Amino acid sequence: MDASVKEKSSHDDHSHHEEAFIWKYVFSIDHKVIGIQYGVTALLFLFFGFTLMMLMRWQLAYPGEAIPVISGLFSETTMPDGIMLPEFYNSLGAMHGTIMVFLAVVPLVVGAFGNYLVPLQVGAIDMAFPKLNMASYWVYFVGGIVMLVGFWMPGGAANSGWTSYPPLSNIATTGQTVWLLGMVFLITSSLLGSMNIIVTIVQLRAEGLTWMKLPFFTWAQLVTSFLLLLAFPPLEAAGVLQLMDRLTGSSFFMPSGLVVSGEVLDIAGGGSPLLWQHLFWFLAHPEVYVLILPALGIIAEVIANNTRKPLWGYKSMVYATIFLGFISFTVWAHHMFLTGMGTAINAFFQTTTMIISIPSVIILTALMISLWGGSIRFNSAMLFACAFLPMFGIGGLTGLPLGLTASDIHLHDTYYVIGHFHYVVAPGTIFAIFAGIYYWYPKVTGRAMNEMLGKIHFWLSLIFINGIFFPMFIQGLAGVSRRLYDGGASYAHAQDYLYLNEFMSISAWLLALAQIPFIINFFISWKSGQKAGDNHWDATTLEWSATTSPPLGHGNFEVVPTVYRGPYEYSVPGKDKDFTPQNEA
Amino acid sequence: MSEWILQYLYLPQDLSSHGHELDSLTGWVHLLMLILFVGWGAFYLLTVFKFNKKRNPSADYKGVKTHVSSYLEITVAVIEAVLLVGFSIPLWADVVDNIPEETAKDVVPIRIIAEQFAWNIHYAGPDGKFGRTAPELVDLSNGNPVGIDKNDPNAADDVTTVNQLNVPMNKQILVKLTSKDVIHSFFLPVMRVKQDAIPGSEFPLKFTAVSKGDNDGKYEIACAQLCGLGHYRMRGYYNIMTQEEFDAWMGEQQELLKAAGEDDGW
Amino acid sequence: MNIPFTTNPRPDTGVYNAKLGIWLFLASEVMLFGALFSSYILIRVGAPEVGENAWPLGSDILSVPVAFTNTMVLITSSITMVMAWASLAMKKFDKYKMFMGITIALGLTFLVIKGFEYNSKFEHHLFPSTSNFMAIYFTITGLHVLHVIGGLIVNFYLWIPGAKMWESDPERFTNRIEVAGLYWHFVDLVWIFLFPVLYLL
Amino acid sequence: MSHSAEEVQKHVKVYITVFAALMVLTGVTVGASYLHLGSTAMNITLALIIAGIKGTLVAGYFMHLFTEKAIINWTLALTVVFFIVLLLVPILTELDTISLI
Ligand code: HEA
Ligand code: HEA
Ligand code: CUA
Ligand SMILES: [Cu+2]
Repeated sequence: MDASVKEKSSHDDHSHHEEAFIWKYVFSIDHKVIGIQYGVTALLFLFFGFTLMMLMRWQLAYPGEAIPVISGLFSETTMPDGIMLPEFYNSLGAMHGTIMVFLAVVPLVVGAFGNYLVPLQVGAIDMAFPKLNMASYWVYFVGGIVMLVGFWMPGGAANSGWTSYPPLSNIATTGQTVWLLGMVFLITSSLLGSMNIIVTIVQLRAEGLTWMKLPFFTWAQLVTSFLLLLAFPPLEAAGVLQLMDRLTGSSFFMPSGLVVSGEVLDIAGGGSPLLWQHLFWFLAHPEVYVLILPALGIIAEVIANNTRKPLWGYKSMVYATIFLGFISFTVWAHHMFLTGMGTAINAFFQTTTMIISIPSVIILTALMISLWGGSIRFNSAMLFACAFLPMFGIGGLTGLPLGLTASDIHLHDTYYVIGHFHYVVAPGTIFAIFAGIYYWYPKVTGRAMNEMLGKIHFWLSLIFINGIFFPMFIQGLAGVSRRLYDGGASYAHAQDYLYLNEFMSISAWLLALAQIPFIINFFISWKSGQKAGDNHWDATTLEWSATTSPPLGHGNFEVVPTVYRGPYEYSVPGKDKDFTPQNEA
Repeated sequence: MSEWILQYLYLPQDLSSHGHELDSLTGWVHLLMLILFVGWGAFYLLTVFKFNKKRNPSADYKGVKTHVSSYLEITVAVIEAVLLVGFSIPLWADVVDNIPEETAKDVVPIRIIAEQFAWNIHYAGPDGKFGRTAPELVDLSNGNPVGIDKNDPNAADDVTTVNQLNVPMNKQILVKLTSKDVIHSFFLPVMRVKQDAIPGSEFPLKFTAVSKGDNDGKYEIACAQLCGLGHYRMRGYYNIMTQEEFDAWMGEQQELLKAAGEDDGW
Repeated sequence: MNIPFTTNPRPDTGVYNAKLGIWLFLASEVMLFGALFSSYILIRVGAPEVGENAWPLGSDILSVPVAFTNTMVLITSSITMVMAWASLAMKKFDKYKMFMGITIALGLTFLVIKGFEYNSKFEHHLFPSTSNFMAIYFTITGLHVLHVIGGLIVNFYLWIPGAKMWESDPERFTNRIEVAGLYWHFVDLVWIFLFPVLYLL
Repeated sequence: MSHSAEEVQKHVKVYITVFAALMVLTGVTVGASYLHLGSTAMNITLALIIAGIKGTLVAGYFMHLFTEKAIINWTLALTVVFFIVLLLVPILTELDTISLI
């Protein structure tokens, strides 16, 4: 219903007079402006999530020592005399995870890249429902603010992990309620956004742009949107149930006979703590593919462009992506292997988990083989894309021992898991995001970023990020649990590996310093970067070859393009240019 | 081969009867990962070296023409299938099936009730039967952390400890695991045991210690699931004893119980 | 430039944008209510056979006649909704006004009856904290009520202020009614399952 | 769907028939709940079958699914698959645990 009410296109009502600032830049319904809004907001959240993590890393490296210099910034209830309290550590962990996943990475890869690029790549003049698009951004924005408000609640922000397992989260402080409310907003925003992307791709494709001519990035966005559309609602339902538990005293997730601090809880009981886990992971496993698929899409575009040759195995990549999306709905309980599953269910979930690794291998292999025979230009975007491959490789491969229950027994909930998923999200997705920013910056701003600064940013980031995450595998194998306020200092079996904590923390702070060239580059180039032409990278997809840089305010294209060929016609034998745009007759 | 790679994997010592098999799976998987990573890595490095713009000014439209990669993918799938069907599924079945009877010979039943932030351990005592417990009866100040109904005849010889798990060597230990409040996870690194303790359900768990290891039997119980602000210090002690040591300790506990019983007459 | 296929279907897919949009939205709604039904089943299967936590029979606690009436009301509002769309398709705007008016009235009736029902539960001290049955009852029906309210707001908009579009762009207005109708029928459809599951079993 | 006036006229007849069927089936649901079919499971099954028929009527006729375009039916088919996964697996999990109680 809202779809039809809000869809009304604005271009006709506004095209003849100057738009007021507020309509043009704040409540804009132009997908490009919304994309930029998403991008900037999410980068700020990324920065914030990073900051939270740096505080945690202080505590992990030097447990119980007062934090220098900035200790005055914190209140008595979080860091008295600069010494972090366990409650605050837990809040930081939960909020770091939540912010990174739901407020930084998803909004970046779907909200920013998806919003900005999908209509351009399919040759559409805007999203199918521009007003819904605006609503999606603002709902996200409100959700973000609500999440942050949690830090000022009595008892601090949510502190039961980003997974919020009840009963712990049910009896947690008010911050948890705020977290749940925030999640409801974020989920709604994602739903609106994903509907919009699907309809745009299905309905607004330019003439001649058949399915197998879509850029891989657009394919990735399409599958991702389906994941968001169908996996998010169960978490919304779970959120509603937990809100009921917390606000009305129901006991969906509370079994009978709970004794907290020696007192029997006065509740009806009869609920199931595992119900939450099922609903949460029903979302959260597809969610991890939401984090990685668009990233793979970005990488594919950058690689095709900079190797100057078509992607190898484009079709099998597309089929693998669809299959991956499909099967990602059937693996969720691999996060719950140790919750008391029987053999049958267990065998089922570890089998699907092994199956799901195959399409990932196919995609990765195709990308790697695409490099062979290329004429590779190593610009900043390509460097990040190239590093992505082995980094995602490490992250993905370490998923295998976690996916086999017998080896997961020892590794579950240790730093091995933390290492596994950070390799896929940080040097994986975050690197892909960097690649995407360097690559599309000229399109968005009309200016290119500085290559020198970009390369410094790349090499330093690559070194330090491995310095943070590789030692985690060692700690994890040694049996150091995750989410430990003291980083394992009180456990005998962790003693031999504690020295790594300091090493990882220092790497993390150096990684922060390594971002300075990027931040400078990002802002300086906006106004004074080298001017870029419409097709700065000699690319073939529509966003480069049929639009201006930056794209026109209204309607994106001077002439709505018609598509004649596949997305990656580089170095076609017999042509004098080494690229043949999709819209070239 | 799997032994070879295990040397480099930093796993803690394994003192259990079943851990060896789990570890060898871990070893095999890591071996597979290593081979894949090194193989692909070599190809990758070669490619980025060989095909940069200087060395190869014009790209090849077709690129790789063979289908070797498909065979490779199939091989990966087959190896994964072998690890899955040959190792992981049967190993897991071995872990969760054939849970022994509480009363069976050579089985030591122990109830473990996790709470924020301690491990309450409840031994059945010489009669091998647990007394009735109920949440209302939990009384921390009176030394009854698990809520044993002291009027139940089976309860008379029940021993409870907090954060101290003593087990005899070479006997099958049957742990019945639950929690009073939130979800915890019972983790014995040297035993290769980990199981979530979920309030409202009781899960069986079996293991056998076969050696005292390098640390003379003294190890730790870790909590592996975030359970609140004290999660990081929810540590218990785990003591592997010989049968004689265990019997002696149990005897001592029975004496103490009798003495206490004479004092307040329950 | 206007966004294409807002009114006429795209030839190769055969649908206009909003129709695909609403169906995607409904697909996500299916998963939302599906998750709640799934929770209901899990909790019910896990409930003990006897004792104070045993699962009650819905009809012992809830009023079947009231819910029966409400089911009839909602089903009737579904047919009037589809008639409203059919009237527009036959270019009979007056009839559209009438049918849409009835639909809204029936929707409101549903809410009023539901209000009385909730109220009588509260008077008998039945709250979500009373038992898991009451909790799931309040959660699912509450969410359903929110959906009804949302639908009513849209329908009302299309009944009075939004109906101006009939003059300027009748085709598109008819589409809007179709889309609003799809949503409204879905809300009805959810209720069709809620009624036996909560009240009768 | 093209909706010429005559066609819609025909549809209206169908709508009214469907409406009548829905009303009757609602009555049947209530009636059936008073039957004792031996076990709760049987009663639940019967009630869900009737609700299923009613749902199909609403979706098929009021929401035009019977004559809808392939793309929409495919989307829904996909949703239904995931919906079934969502419904089944928590139940299976409940049945296949190693729990003692
Ligand atoms: C982007 C995110 C992302 C991705 C892509 C993945 C991918 C995979 N994940 Fe991961 N996972 C997470 C994010 C992700 N995961 C998160 C966030 C958690 C923890 C949540 C929490 O508890 O808080 C988690 C936890 C997690 C667990 C639970 C562990 C536990 O708690 O005990 C498991 C278990 O099965 C698992 C398995 C897998 C598997 C099998 C894959 C597979 O899809 C991987 C397939 C990929 C490959 C097999 C690599 C193939 C490539 C090569 C071989 C090429 C090599 C290349 C070169 C050398 C150039 N993951
Ligand atoms: C997408 C998800 C994501 C990302 C990207 C990250 C990134 C990082 N994470 Fe995080 N993490 C999680 C998701 C993520 N994490 C989750 C889900 C958990 C589990 C929480 C829980 O237990 O509940 C977790 C937990 C977690 C822990 C474990 C805590 C514990 O168990 O006690 C640690 C410890 O070191 C950690 C560290 C890091 C580090 C060093 C990074 C670094 O890689 C960060 C790198 C970041 C950058 C390089 C950003 C640079 C960008 C900018 C500076 C922006 C510039 C701005 C403009 C231009 C405007 N994370
Ligand atoms: Cu108990 Cu963590
Ligand atoms: Cu997963």
